[in-house]
Amino acid sequence: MNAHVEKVRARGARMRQRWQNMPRQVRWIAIIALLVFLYLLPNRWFYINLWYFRTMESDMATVLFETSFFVLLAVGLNVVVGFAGLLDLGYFGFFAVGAYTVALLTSPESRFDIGWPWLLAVPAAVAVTMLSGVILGTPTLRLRGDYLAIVTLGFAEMIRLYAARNEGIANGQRGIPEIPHPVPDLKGSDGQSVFGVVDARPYYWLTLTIIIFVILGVRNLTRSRVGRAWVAIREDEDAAQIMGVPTFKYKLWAFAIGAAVGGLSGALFAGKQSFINSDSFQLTNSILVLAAVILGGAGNVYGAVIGAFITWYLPEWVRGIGGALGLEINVAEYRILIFGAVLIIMMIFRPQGILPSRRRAAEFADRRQEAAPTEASA
Amino acid sequence: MDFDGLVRDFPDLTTTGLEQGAIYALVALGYTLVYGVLRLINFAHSEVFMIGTVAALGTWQVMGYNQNSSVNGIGIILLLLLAGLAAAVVASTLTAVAVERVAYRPLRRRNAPPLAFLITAIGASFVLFEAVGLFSDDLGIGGQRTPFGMVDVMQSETLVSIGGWDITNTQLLVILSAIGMLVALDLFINRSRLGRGIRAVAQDPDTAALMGVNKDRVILLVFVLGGIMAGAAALLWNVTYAFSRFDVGFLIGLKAFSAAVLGGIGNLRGALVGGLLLGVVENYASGLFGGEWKDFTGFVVLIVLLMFRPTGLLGESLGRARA
Amino acid sequence: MTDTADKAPDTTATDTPPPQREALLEVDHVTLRFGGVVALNDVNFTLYKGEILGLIGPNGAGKTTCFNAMTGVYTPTQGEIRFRGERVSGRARHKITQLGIARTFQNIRLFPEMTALENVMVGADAHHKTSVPSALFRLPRFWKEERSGRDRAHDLLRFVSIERPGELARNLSYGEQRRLEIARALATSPTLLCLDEPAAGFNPAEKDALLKLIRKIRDTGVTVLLIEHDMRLVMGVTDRIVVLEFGKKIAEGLPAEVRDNPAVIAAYLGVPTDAA
Amino acid sequence: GEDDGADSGSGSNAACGMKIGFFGALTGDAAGLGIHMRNGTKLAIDQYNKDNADCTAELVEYDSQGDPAKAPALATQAVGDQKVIAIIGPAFSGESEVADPIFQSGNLPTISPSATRPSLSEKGWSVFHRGVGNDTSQGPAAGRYLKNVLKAEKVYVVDDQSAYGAGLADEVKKVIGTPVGEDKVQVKQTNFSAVVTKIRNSGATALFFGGYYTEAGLLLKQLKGAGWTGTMVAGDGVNDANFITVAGQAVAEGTILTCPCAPATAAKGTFVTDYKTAFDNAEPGTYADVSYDVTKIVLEGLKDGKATRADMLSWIKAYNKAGTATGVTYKFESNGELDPTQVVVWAFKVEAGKVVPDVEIPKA
Amino acid sequence: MLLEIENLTLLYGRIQALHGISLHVNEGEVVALIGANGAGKTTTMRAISGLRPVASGKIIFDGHDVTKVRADLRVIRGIGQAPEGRGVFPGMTVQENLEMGAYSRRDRAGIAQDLAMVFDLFPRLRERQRQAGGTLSGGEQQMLAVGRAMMTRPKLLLLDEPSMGLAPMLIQQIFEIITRINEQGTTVLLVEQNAQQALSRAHRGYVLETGSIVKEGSGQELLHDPAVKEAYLGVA
Ligand SMILES: Nc1ncnc2c1ncn2[C@@H]1O[C@H](COP(=O)(O)OP(=O)(O)OP(=O)(O)O)[C@@H](O)[C@H]1O
Ligand SMILES: Nc1ncnc2c1ncn2[C@@H]1O[C@H](COP(=O)(O)OP(=O)(O)OP(=O)(O)O)[C@@H](O)[C@H]1O
Ligand SMILES: [Mg+2]
Ligand SMILES: [Mg+2]
Repeated sequence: MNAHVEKVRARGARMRQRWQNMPRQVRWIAIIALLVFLYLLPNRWFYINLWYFRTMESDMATVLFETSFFVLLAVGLNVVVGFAGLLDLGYFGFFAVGAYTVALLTSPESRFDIGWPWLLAVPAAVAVTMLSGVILGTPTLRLRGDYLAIVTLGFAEMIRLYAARNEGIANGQRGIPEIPHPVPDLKGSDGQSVFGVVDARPYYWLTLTIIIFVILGVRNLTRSRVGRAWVAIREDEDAAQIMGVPTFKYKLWAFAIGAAVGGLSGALFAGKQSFINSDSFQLTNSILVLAAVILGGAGNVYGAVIGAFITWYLPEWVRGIGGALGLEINVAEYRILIFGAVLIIMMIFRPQGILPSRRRAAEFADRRQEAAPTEASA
Repeated sequence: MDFDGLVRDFPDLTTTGLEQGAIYALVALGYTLVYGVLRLINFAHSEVFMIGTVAALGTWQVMGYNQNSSVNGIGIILLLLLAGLAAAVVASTLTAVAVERVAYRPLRRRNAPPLAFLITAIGASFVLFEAVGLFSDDLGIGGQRTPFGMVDVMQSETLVSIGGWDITNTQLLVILSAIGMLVALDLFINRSRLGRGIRAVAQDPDTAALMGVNKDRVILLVFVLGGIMAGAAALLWNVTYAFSRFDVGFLIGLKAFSAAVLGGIGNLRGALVGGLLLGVVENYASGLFGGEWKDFTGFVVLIVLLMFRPTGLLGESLGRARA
Repeated sequence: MTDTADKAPDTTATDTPPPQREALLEVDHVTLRFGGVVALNDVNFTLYKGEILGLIGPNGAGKTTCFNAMTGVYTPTQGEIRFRGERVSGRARHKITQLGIARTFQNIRLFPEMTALENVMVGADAHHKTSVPSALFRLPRFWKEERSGRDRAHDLLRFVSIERPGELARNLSYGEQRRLEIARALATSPTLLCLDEPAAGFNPAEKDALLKLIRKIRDTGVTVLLIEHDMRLVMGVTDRIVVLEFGKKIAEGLPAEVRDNPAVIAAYLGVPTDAA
Repeated sequence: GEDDGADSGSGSNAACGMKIGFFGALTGDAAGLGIHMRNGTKLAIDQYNKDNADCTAELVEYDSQGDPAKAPALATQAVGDQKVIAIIGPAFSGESEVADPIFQSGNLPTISPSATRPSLSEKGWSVFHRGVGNDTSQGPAAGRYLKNVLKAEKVYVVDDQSAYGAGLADEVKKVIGTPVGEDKVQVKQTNFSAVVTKIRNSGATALFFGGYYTEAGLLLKQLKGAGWTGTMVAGDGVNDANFITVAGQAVAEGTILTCPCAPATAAKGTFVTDYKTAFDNAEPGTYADVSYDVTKIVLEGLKDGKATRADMLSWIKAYNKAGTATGVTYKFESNGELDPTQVVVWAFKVEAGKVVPDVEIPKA
Repeated sequence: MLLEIENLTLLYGRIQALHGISLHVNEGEVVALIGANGAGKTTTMRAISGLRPVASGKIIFDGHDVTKVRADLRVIRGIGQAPEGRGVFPGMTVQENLEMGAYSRRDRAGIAQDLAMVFDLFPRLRERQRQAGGTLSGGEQQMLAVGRAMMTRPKLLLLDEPSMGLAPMLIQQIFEIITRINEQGTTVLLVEQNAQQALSRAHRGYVLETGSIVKEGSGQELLHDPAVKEAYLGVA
């Protein structure tokens, strides 16, 4: 019954093997080429040539920025769900906390009205979200599996419901306007602020850079004692405990790290958007992030990135594809339907996600190296 | 906070809360059954319910009854109730089975990890409610993405009134049906051979196969049972609110899922207790703090309760315990 | 951690403990009930440093339960368990491990999706200090501990003769999984290693290998508590034996004494001196 | 093929091949409102194209799903497309907050048929216009209706916590003084039993509801079901055929719906019948008529040869004519608000399943 | 021949666990399968009961090719198994667990009779009738697993290490029980580490080594085979 999954894994392993067999220089060149591509992508002169790939009915650079903060979210959630195995259905709640913290600290319209610059508010937002992760996690991380799922979902809903109150500090649907953009003093050659209203490219580049650093950090963590502890907890929490893993502490860390990344993403969003209200934090978004992580392959950072890209970019792309292909029907109207179907089909064909967890595939490689000489065990 | 109001409205808040809770409970049973056996949150179950409401509505429309009709005579009421029930149950069951076939079975065949099921379920949910939202006008049940009104099958009338506690006919119908269905289901699961098969698959699917249990059939059965309960809930919903919409499943699904967890997911009786409790708690919270705190309080109660009873009020039962 | 006041253990039984030996673990009149079932009934014995103590008894006698109480899974209803003079119950389980008690499980509890090597490294991590920041920024401590942990894990795998460190634990056969459990437990650098039926599923040849392994473990200075039904193994390796029946201690003493104890024969062994 | 002819004009000096954007929710939760507005705009453009087959205008839809987070990409896209000469929308205030700065920077004129948050006109956006009075015109009028026409002593006030609904409710409360009770509900809520109990037991004879039609319909139905006999008064968010669909004729009967618009009498055009013909016999929903009228402002500009955004902007600013569907005279103040003297608020009444004009609510 | 296996190969992903094994079990026999850890004994059992799909080869049971038949249908045809790791339903009581064994049977009287028989064989189980399976001790669970397999009334009973975790006295008993059920007409295929006991009670035996059968013969032959003695019986 395992056969299919193993086949998929084996295929992934083979691809990875081929990748690893390439000379180091080639690999570096490939990585650099990819990064260059990603940095060039939001330029009109560049993407205009990517005919079928670009979005037709919404601004490519803005969509890329939105995709990038979503990718960042997926990378953060992947720590919680993919590595530590804590099912978090309310991850967007942390995003909301991050965004609102920035809004409250910076906007002249907020009830605090202290008018911090965006840059100063970001670390504060990250700290506040991390703290909220700890506050939520401390009483609830003792819960197992799906109970945690409903608690996190409840948490996100509570934040949204509170934010929706007109009397609350979040101002309800009226929202908080006039959130400053990042570094308004940074002027381009035309004397305009680099981080302006229309041009989304700087925001995209900023987020992309942050994503790269976050990914490096997450990689470091997962290939360490911390990452092993997470996986052990995911596999068998009792046994992990008895093997000396302070499970609660590591779960809390996973939660806090995930929360911090979510808050960071929220802060970036608020800085670009310059207005937030309770409408932007619907529960569906939490579910979409989760879908992104699993679609990409839980436990694999790059999987999360690809999953998030598909989850956010695909519907925006589908919006314009009808017109581009000259179809009669209005594809945009069907895009959620199409997206739902795509989710089902993708999971059926790649149940492990698009890029299954790297760790498992690496073990496959290990086994191949060691299986041959010493097959006869015991 | 409005203590006087709460005291004044207490009887009504209780009965209407129980009525709402009974519907939560029936939908919650579907979550609990599937969870108990497959250890999966069936996200598409909310849509199973929604399709039921739409099917009953459609049937009534075909029979010539819409939101502007009035229904007179016990015979007609019974006829409408039965027709609606049949339609809702059939539609919900078919939907549940279709979800199992399309979104779950292929993954099971491939032995996919549990999280993958979550995603196909979410996908199925998107497809279902979007399809109803987009094509409701073609189906003749209402405008595109608009709310659907429908005939008020049972005018609510006060049946019993004891010292300020009024109980209406619809309330009685809803609450009694929910309890009745639960009792029947509970007996089925615990007493019948098939029920034992369900529990066996829930605890150890491989060994269950070694006992001669057909796993696929058991899983199908679970979805069918969930569908029937959701269909019944859909009918009761229609009778109570005479309203539906393509996205009506979302909120009730969320509530029902919370109710299932509140009572102890995987535990049938827990679903009933959780549903009823959630229903009244929400009402009391609205009465005490105001309507904007209704859902908020529901979640607070859920979280606090889980902190003290980590597996819900009644704990898990279909599920496996570890030695 | 050091108040190993050499108080003479209250010996109720017939044995003659070498008085100069240091008590490592004291099971002090422990009773444990599950509802109506009395799984442990006023059980009282002491484990001395450096010895191999056998814990035997019929099925359902309370052996595993006794282990669970020692490792903090259950809290005794009455009485207490002391490790180097310190109370065990009530502590967090990972603290108990860090204190120096390690165990294997009767029903194997590995991390199935981790490799054999990683399973052992998790055990080795019990005494590591790499924090989240030092892992995040790859500080020197990270490198040092990572390397030493890996080496240690490889050594241990070799020690228990598992030749495929990169194999997923769930893909190992039953016997390999059992040995992996031992390696993982050893990786936590325990002073006391508790083995719950480690030979279950082994053939006699493999049991012989296990016997040697247990001796080797003891020789590295680890005290061993062994639950086992295989008499040849128990008689061959233990220094002393405690026998439980229906949650009660019915005998304690040297292997030869226990083997010939009529109560033990009646309750457990069936035939006298059945060796295989 | 629409690219050629922007300036060829084909005889007259009309601007050809330009695009008019509709910005609002066409999918998602809020689509029920958005689709009708889009339809109003579409009707206007289709009619225009029929009359000017050789020099047409194109409708571009920007489906924001009503979510401010989705707005920037769409707004930026619109700004980048020079053919887009004006935007009908954004439909909601939240998305306006995000999209309008982008339209402003592209100097792309907008006329919103429905975003009623008062502060939108105070942000210094020269491109901003709205074709309806803001919350401060309708709310007080509804309050005056309750107080002076209905003469209700005991009024209960409920809102749905949306910016729109809460805004109206606040204005109403300013006029009527302390209500006998107040409560809040949530958008998408279906079970109103708690608030129903409260209203019934408060002895209120009138209810003001600030919010949209679905919740209004359900709330009223459950209220009447519980034996309440008072009158519900609500704003233009409820003034929609779907309200009666949800509540049912019998329940909806007698409900008062205010609207900052005048009754569409036959003399003012054939909007309702045209709409029904065009869209499968659907009743025009809330703001469909406003969308239709404000789209016509832009279309008339095109007809007049306004081929650049700047020209179109000055055309809109200078406009002064009554709309054929709403009867409102569209004349904008410099901040984009509809000239207050032009804002009339009427009370409509539900009678026999139809929304019929009741009285114009006096200004003071 | 009740069971015949021809050239069976089985893969776990890329690992080949069985390299074309062939064996047979005649009606009325007790056949023992012995081999070291990881030799593939359990894998063979799983293939026979249908829990793992095979890569190639044939399984013929009672004259029918069952290679592609679902596991639960094989039970109905008469293959019963007490699996490795016991597979007790943790949330069911002892009694319910035993009743699960009779899931595909309809003869109420026979079921009641067998239940009584199992309780007689394992009095401990009768004592614990109402205890949840998951809270039994290891040995108690083993008794339950064997008893439950007997409740299926199989033609062919597959026992995967039935003596594992049992106290010495019970080991003796369980082998006696195996002989007894065999005498009552049940054919038994037995995987055992306790090769001494297994071979001395089996009519025939096979020795499995890294996925291949390396030896077969009567129980006594194998028992006295020096290579077998050295590898599996332990040098006493
Ligand atoms: N959680 C529990 N609830 C109820 N009874 C329990 C529980 N855990 C163990 N028991 C009972 O306590 C007794 C002792 O069990 P334990 O597992 O300690 O036995 P054991 O000596 O390890 O036996 P074995 O050799 O069969 O493994 C058994 O009768 C068992 O059924
Ligand atoms: N699910 C699995 N996936 C991959 N490999 C497996 C799996 N199960 C078993 N194996 C491998 O197949 C081989 C045979 O295993 P099997 O469990 O059949 O051995 P066994 O003879 O029963 O051993 P033991 O006496 O230890 O139970 C072993 O090398 C094992 O590692
Ligand atoms: Mg035990
Ligand atoms: Mg085996």
